[in-house]
Amino acid sequence: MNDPASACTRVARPISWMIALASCTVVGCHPSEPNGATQLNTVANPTRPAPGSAPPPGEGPANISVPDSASPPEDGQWTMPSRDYANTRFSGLDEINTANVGKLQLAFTFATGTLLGQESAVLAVGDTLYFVTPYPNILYAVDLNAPGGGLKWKFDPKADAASQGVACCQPVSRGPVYSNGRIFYNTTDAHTVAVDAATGQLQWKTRVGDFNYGETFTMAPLVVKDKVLVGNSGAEFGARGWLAALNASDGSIAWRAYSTGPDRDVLIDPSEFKPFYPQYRGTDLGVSQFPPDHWKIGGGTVWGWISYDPDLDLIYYGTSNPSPWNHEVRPGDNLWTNGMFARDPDDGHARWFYQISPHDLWDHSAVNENLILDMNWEGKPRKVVVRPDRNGYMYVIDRVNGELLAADPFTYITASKGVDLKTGRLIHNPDKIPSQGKVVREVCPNSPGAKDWTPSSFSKRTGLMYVPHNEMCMDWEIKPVSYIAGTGYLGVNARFYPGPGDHIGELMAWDPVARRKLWSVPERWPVWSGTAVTAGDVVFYGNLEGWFKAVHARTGEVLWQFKTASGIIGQPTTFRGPDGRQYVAILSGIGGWAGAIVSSELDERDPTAAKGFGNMVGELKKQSGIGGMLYVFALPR
Amino acid sequence: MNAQRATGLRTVGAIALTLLLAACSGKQAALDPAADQAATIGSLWTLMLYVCGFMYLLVLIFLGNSLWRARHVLSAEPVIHGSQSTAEKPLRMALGGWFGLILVGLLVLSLGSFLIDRSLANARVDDALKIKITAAQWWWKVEYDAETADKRVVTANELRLPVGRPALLELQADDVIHSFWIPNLGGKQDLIPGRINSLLLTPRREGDYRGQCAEFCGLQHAKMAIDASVMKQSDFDTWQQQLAPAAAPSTPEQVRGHEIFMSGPCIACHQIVGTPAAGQTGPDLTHLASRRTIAAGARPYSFEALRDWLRDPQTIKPGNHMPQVQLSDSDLNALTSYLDSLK
Amino acid sequence: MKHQIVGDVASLPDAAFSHRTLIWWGVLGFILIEGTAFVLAGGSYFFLMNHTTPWPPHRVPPDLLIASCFTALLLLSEIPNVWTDRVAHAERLIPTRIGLAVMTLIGLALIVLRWFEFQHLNIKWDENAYGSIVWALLFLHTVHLLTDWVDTLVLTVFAFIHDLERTHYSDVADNCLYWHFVALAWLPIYGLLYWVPRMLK
Amino acid sequence: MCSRYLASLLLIGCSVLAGCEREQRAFHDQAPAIQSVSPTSFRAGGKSQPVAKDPEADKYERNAFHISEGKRYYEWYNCYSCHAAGGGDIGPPLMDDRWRYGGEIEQIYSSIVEGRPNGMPSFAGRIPDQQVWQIAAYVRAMAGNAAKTAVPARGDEMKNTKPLTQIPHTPVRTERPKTQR
Amino acid sequence: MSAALPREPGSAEIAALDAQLQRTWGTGRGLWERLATVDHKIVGRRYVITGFAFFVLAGVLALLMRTQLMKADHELISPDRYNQIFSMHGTTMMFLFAVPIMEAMAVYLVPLMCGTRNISFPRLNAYSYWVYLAGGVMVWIAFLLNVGPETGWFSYVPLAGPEYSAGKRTDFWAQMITFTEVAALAVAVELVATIMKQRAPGMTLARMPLFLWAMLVTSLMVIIAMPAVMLASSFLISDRLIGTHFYNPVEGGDALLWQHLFWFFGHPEVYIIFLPALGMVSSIVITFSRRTIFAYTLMVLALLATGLLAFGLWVHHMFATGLPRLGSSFYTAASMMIAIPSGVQIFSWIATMWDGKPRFQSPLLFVIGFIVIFVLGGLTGVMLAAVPLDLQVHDTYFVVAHFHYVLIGGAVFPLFGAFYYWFPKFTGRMLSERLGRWNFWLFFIGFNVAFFPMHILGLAGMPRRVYTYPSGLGWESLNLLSSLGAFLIGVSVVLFIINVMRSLRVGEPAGDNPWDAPTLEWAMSSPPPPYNFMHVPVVTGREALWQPGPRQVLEGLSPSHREVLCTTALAAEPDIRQPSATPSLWPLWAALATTVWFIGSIFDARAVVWGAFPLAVCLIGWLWPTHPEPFRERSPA
Repeated sequence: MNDPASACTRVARPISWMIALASCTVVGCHPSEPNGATQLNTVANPTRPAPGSAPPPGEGPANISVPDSASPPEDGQWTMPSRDYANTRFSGLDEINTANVGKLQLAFTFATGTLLGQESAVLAVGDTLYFVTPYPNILYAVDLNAPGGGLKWKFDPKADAASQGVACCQPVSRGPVYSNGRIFYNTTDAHTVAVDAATGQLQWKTRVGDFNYGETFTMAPLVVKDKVLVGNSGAEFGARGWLAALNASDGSIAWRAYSTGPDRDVLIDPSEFKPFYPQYRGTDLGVSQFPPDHWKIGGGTVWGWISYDPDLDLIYYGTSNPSPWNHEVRPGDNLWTNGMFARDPDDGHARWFYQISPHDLWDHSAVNENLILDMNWEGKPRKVVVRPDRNGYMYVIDRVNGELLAADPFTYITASKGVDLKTGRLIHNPDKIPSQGKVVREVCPNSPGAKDWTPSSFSKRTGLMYVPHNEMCMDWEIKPVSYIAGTGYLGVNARFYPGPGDHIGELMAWDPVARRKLWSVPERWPVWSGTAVTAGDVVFYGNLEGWFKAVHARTGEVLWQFKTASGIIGQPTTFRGPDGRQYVAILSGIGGWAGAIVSSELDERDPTAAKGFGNMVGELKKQSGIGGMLYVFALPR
Repeated sequence: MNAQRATGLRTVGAIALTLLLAACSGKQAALDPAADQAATIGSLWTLMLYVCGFMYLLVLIFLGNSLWRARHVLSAEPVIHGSQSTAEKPLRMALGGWFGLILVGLLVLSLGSFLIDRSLANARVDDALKIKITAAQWWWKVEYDAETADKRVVTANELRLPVGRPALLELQADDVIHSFWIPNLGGKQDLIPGRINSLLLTPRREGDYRGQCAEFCGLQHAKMAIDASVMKQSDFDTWQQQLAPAAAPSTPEQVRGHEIFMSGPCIACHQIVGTPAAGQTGPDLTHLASRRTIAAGARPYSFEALRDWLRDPQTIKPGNHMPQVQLSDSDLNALTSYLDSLK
Repeated sequence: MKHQIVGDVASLPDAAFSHRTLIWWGVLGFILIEGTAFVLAGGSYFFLMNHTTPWPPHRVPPDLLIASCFTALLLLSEIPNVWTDRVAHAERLIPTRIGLAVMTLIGLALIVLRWFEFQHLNIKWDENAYGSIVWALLFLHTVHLLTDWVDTLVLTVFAFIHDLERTHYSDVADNCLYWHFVALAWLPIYGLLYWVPRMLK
Repeated sequence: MCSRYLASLLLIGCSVLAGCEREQRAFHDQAPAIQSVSPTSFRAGGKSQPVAKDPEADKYERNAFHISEGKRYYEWYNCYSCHAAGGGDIGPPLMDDRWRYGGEIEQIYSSIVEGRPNGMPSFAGRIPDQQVWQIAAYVRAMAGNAAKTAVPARGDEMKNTKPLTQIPHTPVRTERPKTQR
Repeated sequence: MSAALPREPGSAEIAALDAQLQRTWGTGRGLWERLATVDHKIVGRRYVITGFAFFVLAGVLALLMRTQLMKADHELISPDRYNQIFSMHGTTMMFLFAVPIMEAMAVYLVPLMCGTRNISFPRLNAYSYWVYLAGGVMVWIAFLLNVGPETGWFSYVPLAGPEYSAGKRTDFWAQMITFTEVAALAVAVELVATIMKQRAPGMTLARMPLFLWAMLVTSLMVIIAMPAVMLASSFLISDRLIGTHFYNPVEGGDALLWQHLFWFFGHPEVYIIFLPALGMVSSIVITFSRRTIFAYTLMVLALLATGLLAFGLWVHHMFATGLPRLGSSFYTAASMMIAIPSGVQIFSWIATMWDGKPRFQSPLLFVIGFIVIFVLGGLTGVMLAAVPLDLQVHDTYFVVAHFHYVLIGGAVFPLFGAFYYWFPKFTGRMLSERLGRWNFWLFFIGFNVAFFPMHILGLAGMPRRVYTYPSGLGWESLNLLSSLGAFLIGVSVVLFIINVMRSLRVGEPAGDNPWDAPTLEWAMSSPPPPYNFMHVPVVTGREALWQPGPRQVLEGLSPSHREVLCTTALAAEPDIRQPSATPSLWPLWAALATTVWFIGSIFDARAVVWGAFPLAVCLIGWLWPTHPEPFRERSPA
C-alpha cells in the first residue's frame, strides 16, 4: 500500500528534470508572454521521453500522494475523461513544459458539426481521438495518423430529439470512456451505448432512463472492472436520482442504486452500511426525510464524476440537489440527496454516506469530483478524498469510513456559516433561509456554486490541486411549484451577479496539505472548463471568451494562450500521438448553463433567463461566438 | 311623543336582545366560544357591553329628559350668554361628572382590553401543535408539522384540532392578503404575502366549527371557508395515522377515473399522495372524500355535488382557478367515483 | 332690519405683503400640503429601508457629485432669493427684475443639473423598492422645482414687460417664500438619498 | 346640438365596446374552434404570416383578465422553468419576437397544444383549452404584441423583464435579430 | 362720498348700490358666463347637487347589494359585478359624496358666515369643482363600462396591484383619488384662507360660529391627511403602470406600506366627514334651542382635540395584520381617548337643548336622530378600539354596522338636518315640514332596521364584502330584515327628493331668516344676492344676529370692482382690501387639461410629461398677473 516512504521514492525521480528547468529559467527562456507563440525559444527542449516511459523525475510533494492503483503510470493515452480512477487529470507527459509551452502551435482542428455546449473530454486511445458532441450525441473517432486529423468514423446514436427539452443546461455530454476495445457513452435521451472502438459499430444500446420523466444523461460513464457506471441527470425536472451499473458485456443492468426512497432501492444493507455520523443511521431515511411520497420525485441525480479506489474496492460519487429547488416543498434532510456515497462496485451496496448539504437550499449539487489522495493528516497517513464543492468548501473526507476531516472555505460564502466538524453538518445561514414572498439577497456562492462540474486536476509533482472556480452571488426567490412530469420542477426565480472582487472566475491552485489557496488566475467570466496538469508543470484550461491557456503549475503565470473560435467549456486532455509527440486537445464551443445565453440565443433583457445567468453574462454575447470545434495543439516540429 | 319614543325604544331593545342571542350560538359565532381565546374575548365583550350600555343609557336618559323639559314654554328671547341661564352652573358640574365618568369608563375598558390582550399574547406555546396554513385565492392549505418530514399531513380547507392542546398556526399567503378567522375559536389574523404571522388557539370544546376568510381577497372572497373540527386527542391521532397514501382505486369505474385523473389536466395542480399526482397549486385531494365540503365550503360534500363541481366549477364558484374540463358524462362519473373513493 | 354704517374701509390699502394677503395664506396652505407629502414620502423611504438589508440592495449608493453640486447651487441660490425678497418688499423695480432674472437662470441651471442627476442615478425605478422610492422622492422634488421655476419665469417675463404694482411685488415675495420651501425641502431628501445609505455602511 | 349628442353617444358607445372587451372577466368563454394551424406550411416558416384570424382568439390578447390569468398559468404549468420570464433557458426566448413556429396567437396555441420538436412537450389534454389561450395571450404580451392597455406592468415577483407595459412592440423582422452579435 | 358716521343708508342709496353690486358680482345667464362663474354660491350649489347625486347613485348600489344579500346563496349579481358595486358604493360615498358635500356646504356657507363677498380663491374654487366633477364622472362612466374599481374603497395591495387586478379598473380608481383629492385640497386651502383672513370685522376667534371652527379644523386635517392617500395611490398606479415595486414584497416593497399610508389618511377621513357635521349640528342646536351653545370653549377644544387625536389612531385598522401587540395597545388607548371630546360635545348639545327651548322641527329631529344613532356608533367604536375584540369583529358586519352608525348617524343625519335648515337660505323657499317628518322617521327607523341587525350578523360570524353567503348559519332572517330597512331608507330619500322638487316650485317663501338663526348667513335675503353683503357686517358678539340693537356695518368696498375685505387673523380687525377674482374660463380649461392629463396617464405613462404642458399653459393663463388699474384711482396717495 501507499506509505509515505514509497511515495517519496517515487516522486524523487523528477528532480533532475527540475534542475534542467531551473537552468532554463536562469538563462532567460522565461516562459513567454501569453501570446508566446511569437516568441522564439532557442533553448533546447527536454529530450522527448520514450513512449510508455514513466513520468519524468522531479520533486514530488512530501505529504500527499495518489495511490498507484487508482492512478496507473503514464502510457501516453487518455482513456477516461478524468484520466484515472483517482480523478487527477494528471498526465505524466512532459514534452510540453513550462519552458517551451510558449511555442505551442495549432496542430489541427476538427469541426464537431454541432453548436451547443461542447463539454466532452477528448479521449486519446492509441492513434485515435474520441469525443462526443452535445445532442445529437455523435461520437467521432479522429484518426491521428491522417494528416490534419481525418475522420476515422462517426457514430450517431439517433437519440430522440424531444429529450432536448428536459436537458436542464443544454443537452451536453461530458464524454465517452474507453475500455477494453470499446467506447461507452451516454446519450441525452437516457441511453447508454457501447461502440466498437475500432470500427464504430454499435455493440449494444440500453435504455437506462426515461426522458419523459425528466431523466437525461450528461455524464461520462466510468468503467470499473466489468461494470459501466452511469447515472442520470434531471433533478431540475423532478427525476429521481440513481447510479446504475451495466454489465459491460451486454449492457444489461447489474444493479441500480437510487438516491432517494427506501433502503432496498438505495441499496443500503444495514450490515454493510456503516456511515460515520449518526444522522445517516436508521431505516428508510430516504423516505422519512421527505414529505410523504415526495422521494419519488426527490432528485438526487448522479451526473458528476465517479472515483474508484481499487485497493478498498469502493467507488465514490456525489448525488445532486433534491427536487424541486424550492426547499419549502420538501421539508426534512432529503436524504440521500446532495451527499456522497461510497459503494461496492460489484453489487452497488452502500458502505458509507456523507451529506454535504442537508436540506439543500440553493441547488448546491454535490456531484463534484472526489480526488483520491493519500495524505499525512495530523501526523498520520490517511486515505482521503478531497473535493471542492459547489457550496464553497474544500472537503477532506476519510474514504475508508466517511469521516469529515476538514471543510475549508475557498471562496466568499454567505449561504452558510461553516461546517460543524463534530456532526458533519453544514450550518445554514439563518438570515438567508428563503421563504416565500421575499427575495433573499446576496447568496454566495450562487446555485452553480463556487465550482460546478468543471473538474479540477491534481499534480503529482507539485502536490497542488488546480481548481477552476467562480465567485458569484445571487438573489433568490422561491415560489409555489407543481410537479408535472416532463416539465421543469424548480419553484425558484434567481438572478446571478458577480461576487465581491473584480473578477468572476479564476483558476486556483489549492494546497490540500496546507489547506490554503496558493495563487490564482483571474477571469472576467465564469470558468466553465475543466483542467489538466502535466508533468511538464503546465496546467491547461479555457475560458468562456475562447482563450485556451497554459499556466505555470507552480506560479500561476499564464505562459501561453490561444483564442479559439468559441467559448471553452470542455475538458483539456493531453496525450502522445502516434508520431511520439505530445499533443493537447480541447473542444471549443460555448454553451452549458453559463454559456447558454450565447449558444441558445437567450434574451438577456430577462435577468432570470438561464435560471439567473441572464443577469450576468449578457455581455458575453459580444465576446464569444457560437461554435463547435476540436483544437489540437503541439509544439512545432 | 316621548312616551311613544320610549315604548319604541323598549320594543327595539327587546327585539335586539332576542336577536343578540342569535350571535350566541352557531358554528361560526364569536360569542359561542369553544376555545380559550374566543372565551377570553367573549368576556371582554361582556364587560364592554355593560360599560357601553350603561353610558348609552345615560345619554338617552339625558336626551329624553331635555326633550321632556321642552314642553315647558319658556321666554321667546334667545339666550345669548350662557351666564344668563340659571342652569349653567349645575350643567357645568354635570359636565364635570360626565367627563369623569367617561374617563373612568375608558380606563376600565382600556385596562380590560390591555390585560386580556397581554394574556392572549403571553399564552404558552411550548407543547403546541404546529400547523402551517397557507392561503391562496380561494382556498386554504393546511400542513401539520411532524417529527419527520414523511409524517407531515397536508390537507386543504379543513382544520382538525385535538381538544385541550394549544395549536400554533403559522400563517402565510401565496398571492394576496387573506385573513384567517374561526370565530368560535378566536380572533382573526391576516395572512400577508411576504410576512409570516402566527395565531394560537386552545380549543376546549369538541365540535364542528366554520371559519371564513375575513379580508377581501378578490372574486371568490365569499366562498373561502375552512371547516374546523375539535376532537379528542385519540380521535385526532387516529385521523392522522389514517392519512397514509390514498386508497387505490378498486372498482373498474374508479380505475378508469384514476386514469382520467392521471392523464388529464388534474395532476398539474393537485396532489394525491401515492399516485403520480403531485401538483401544489391546487388543494391536496388525497383524502378529498373524507372532507365535509368541497371547493372551500362552496358546497357540502356529496357525490353529486362533487360531480357538479367537476362538470362546471365556474358556475358554482365563478372566477376560481379550477378550469372547466370537457368530459363525457361517463368519464365524469368515473372521475367522480374515483375521487369519491379517496376517503 | 336696520343697518347702521359705522365705518369706512375705503382708506385701507389694497395691497400688502406676506401674511396680510390672501395669496400668502394660499401659498402657505400648498406648502403645508406638499411638505406633508415630502414627510410621508420620506417616512416611506425609512419604512422600506427597514424591510431590506442591505440598503441599497445592490450596495451602491447614488453618486454624490452631481447631487452635491445641485445642493450647493440650491443653497447659494438662497442669497439672490433673499435679496430678491428684500428688494421686492422695498418695491424697487430694477433690482427686482435683476433678482427674478438671476433666479430664473439659477433655476434653469438646477433643472439641468437635476436632469444629469436622474441620468446618473444608481438604479432604475423598476429594479426594486429602493429604486422606486429614490425615483419617487427625486421626482417629487423635481416637480416642485419645475413648477416654481415656471412661476419665476412667468413673473420675470411679466416684470420685464410691465411696471410692477405692490400686489406684483407681493407675488414676487410669495414666490421667494416658495423657493425657500423648495430649497428647504431638498435638504432632508438629499440627506435621505445620498447620506443615509452611506451612514448605514 | 343634436349632432353633438349623437357624436358623444357614438364615442361612448365605442369606448363601451373597447372597455368591455378589455375588462370582461369571462369565466365561461368558449375557446375558439381552431383549425389546425400548421407551422410547417410553406408560408409560415418562422415568420408571423397572417393566418385566418378567429375573432374569438383575437379577444384573448386584448383582454386584461385573460392575459393576467395567462401569466398565472404560465407559472402554474411550469412554462417559466424552460422559458424563464421570456428570456428563455432550455426553451427559446419568448420576448425577442423571433418565432420558430409562428408568433400569432393561433400559432402559439398550436405550439403549446401540439408541442414542437427539439423538446417542447405537447400539452394536449394537460391544459384545458381556455387556459391555453390565456397562456398564449400572455406569451404574446411578453414580446409586446398584446394590447398595451391590457397587460400588467409586472407581477409580484422578482424583477425580471422591463415592465410589460413598456416593452415596445418590435415588428417581425426578416433579418437576423440583434441578439446575433 | 360719506356723511358723518354712524349713519343709516337711505333706501335710494341702497337700491343704487344694489344695482351696481349686481352688475359687478352677478353671473349672467349665458352658457359661457355660467361656465366661467366664480361665485362661491353657484359653485357650492353645483357641488352640493353633484355630491347629492353621487349619494343617490351610491345608495342605489347599496340597494343592489342588499337585494343580493336578501337571501342566502342568492346569485342575482355575479361576484365580479358585486365587487365593483361594493367598491363603487364605498368609493362614491367616501370620496365623491361625504367629503365633497361637506366641503360643498362649506363653500356655500363659510363666506356667508364669515360675512364676506366671496371665497378667498374663487377661481381655484371653480377649478376644484370641475376637477371633482371630472373625477366622479370618469369613475362612474368607467363603472358603467365594466371598468369600475373592484378592490374595495380601500384597494388593499397586492389585490389592487398589477398582478391581481387586471386591466384598468384599479387605475381608474387611483386616478379618481387624485382627482378628488386635488379638489378637496384646493377647497381646504380656500377655506382656511377665508376663515383666517375674511371674517367680518369683530368676529374674533372667540366669536367664530362653531361651524367655522369645525371647517377650519377639517380643512387643516384635509391638508395633512390627503397627501397620504395621494402618495399611496400614486405609488399604486406607478406600480401598476411603470413597474415600480413599492408594494411588491418580493423586491423589498411592502403591502403594509399601503395600509399605513391609506389609514393615515383613512382614519382622519372619518373625522373630516364628521367634524363639519358637528358644526352643522351645533348651528341647528343653537338655532332651535334659541340658546347659545353650552361650554363654547370646551366645544372648540373638543374639535381641536378630535382633529389631533384622529392622526394618532390609524393603526387600529391594522390590528389583525400582526403588528407588534404591545404597540397596538397604545393605539387602543389613543382610539378610546377620542371618545372624550365626543362625549363632551354630546353633553354640550343635550345640555343646550336641556336649557334651551327646543322647537321640534325637521332639522332638530335629524339632530336628535343623530345623537341617538351616533352615540351607539361611537360606543361600538370604543369596542373596536380594543385589540382583542377588534380581532373578532374586524372586517365583519359588526364593523359595517359600526361605521354606518358613525357615518350615516354622524354625518348624513346632520347633513339632512342641514339641508332642511339651510334650504330656505339656498332657495328662498321652505321645505315641507310634514314630508320632512316622514322623511326623518322613515330614515330613522329604516336605518336602525337596516343596520342594527348587522351588529349581530358580525358577531354571528358574517364577514364583510361577501357577494353571497350560505344558508344554515343563521344569517338569513337578519339579512332579510336589514334589506327591508335599506329599502325603507331608499323610500325616505325619495321622499326628500320629492320634498325638494315640490318646494322649489310651490314651497312657502322663506324670508331672510325664517328660523331666527343667529349667524351671518341669515343677514341677507334668501337666496343671497351675488355680492352676499351690501356692506361689510360688523360682529359684536358670538351670536351675531341675536345681538340687540341695529346691525352695524362698514362701507367703503368698491361697488364697481370685485373687492373683499381682509381682516387680521386673530382679532379680525380690518386690514386691507383685496381684489377678488373675476369670472374666468381658465379654471374650466385647466380642469379639462387636468382631466386629459390624469386620464391620459392611465393609458400611457408618458402622458405624465406631455399632459403637463396644456395644464401649464392653462395655469399661466389663469394666474397671469393682472394689472390692477381700477384700483389705482382709488388708492390713497
